[in-house]
Amino acid sequence: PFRHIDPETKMKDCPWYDRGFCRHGPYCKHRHRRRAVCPNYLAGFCPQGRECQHAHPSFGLPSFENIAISHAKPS
Amino acid sequence: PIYDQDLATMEDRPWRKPGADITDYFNYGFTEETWNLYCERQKKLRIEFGGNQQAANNAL
Amino acid sequence: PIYDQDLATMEDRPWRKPGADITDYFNYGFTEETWNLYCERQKKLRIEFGGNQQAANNAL
Ligand SMILES: [Zn+2]
Ligand SMILES: [Zn+2]
Repeated sequence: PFRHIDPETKMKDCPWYDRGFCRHGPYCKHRHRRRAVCPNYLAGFCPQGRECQHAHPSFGLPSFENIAISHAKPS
Repeated sequence: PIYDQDLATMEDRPWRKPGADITDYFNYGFTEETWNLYCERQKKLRIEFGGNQQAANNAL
Repeated sequence: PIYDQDLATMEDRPWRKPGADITDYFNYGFTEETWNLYCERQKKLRIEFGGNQQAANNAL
């Protein structure tokens, strides 16, 4: 079956929201994807790394460079 | 103090308004308060264990 | 809790592999060494706080 491609799915995830907070809220041009944070990573360390099913938010401020990198990473 | 620069520079707090959805602004179940605590912890631990003030500042 | 996991006993330490990004595994700028130091301190604090991890975290 064909899946309807919502234009929203073409949008990039918001790097600020992925970090935890985005000042633009519902008016942001990027997609705000709600995720559950990994409790281990929040404590400081998770042995699962990228394989973890929960989010490991990066705290570095988004720059043009790491927006491009995070966009290239499979999520 | 407010530890997140972005939050600190905001004059109004639109997520506090009636009808606003806080999850439009904060991910991972954060609230204004827990987000601030989290940012504070990021800063403290990076300074203490990184031992490198400049690197810690750059990360914030 | 994760503080009790001894990294030295882990057979596979994928963050050491070439091309691995340590920040995928360690938050707050930790490295294997600083994380071990931090865990030691957490364990001591937890004893002081009668096993209350939250209180131990808040003390930092
Ligand atoms: Zn956004
Ligand atoms: Zn995890």
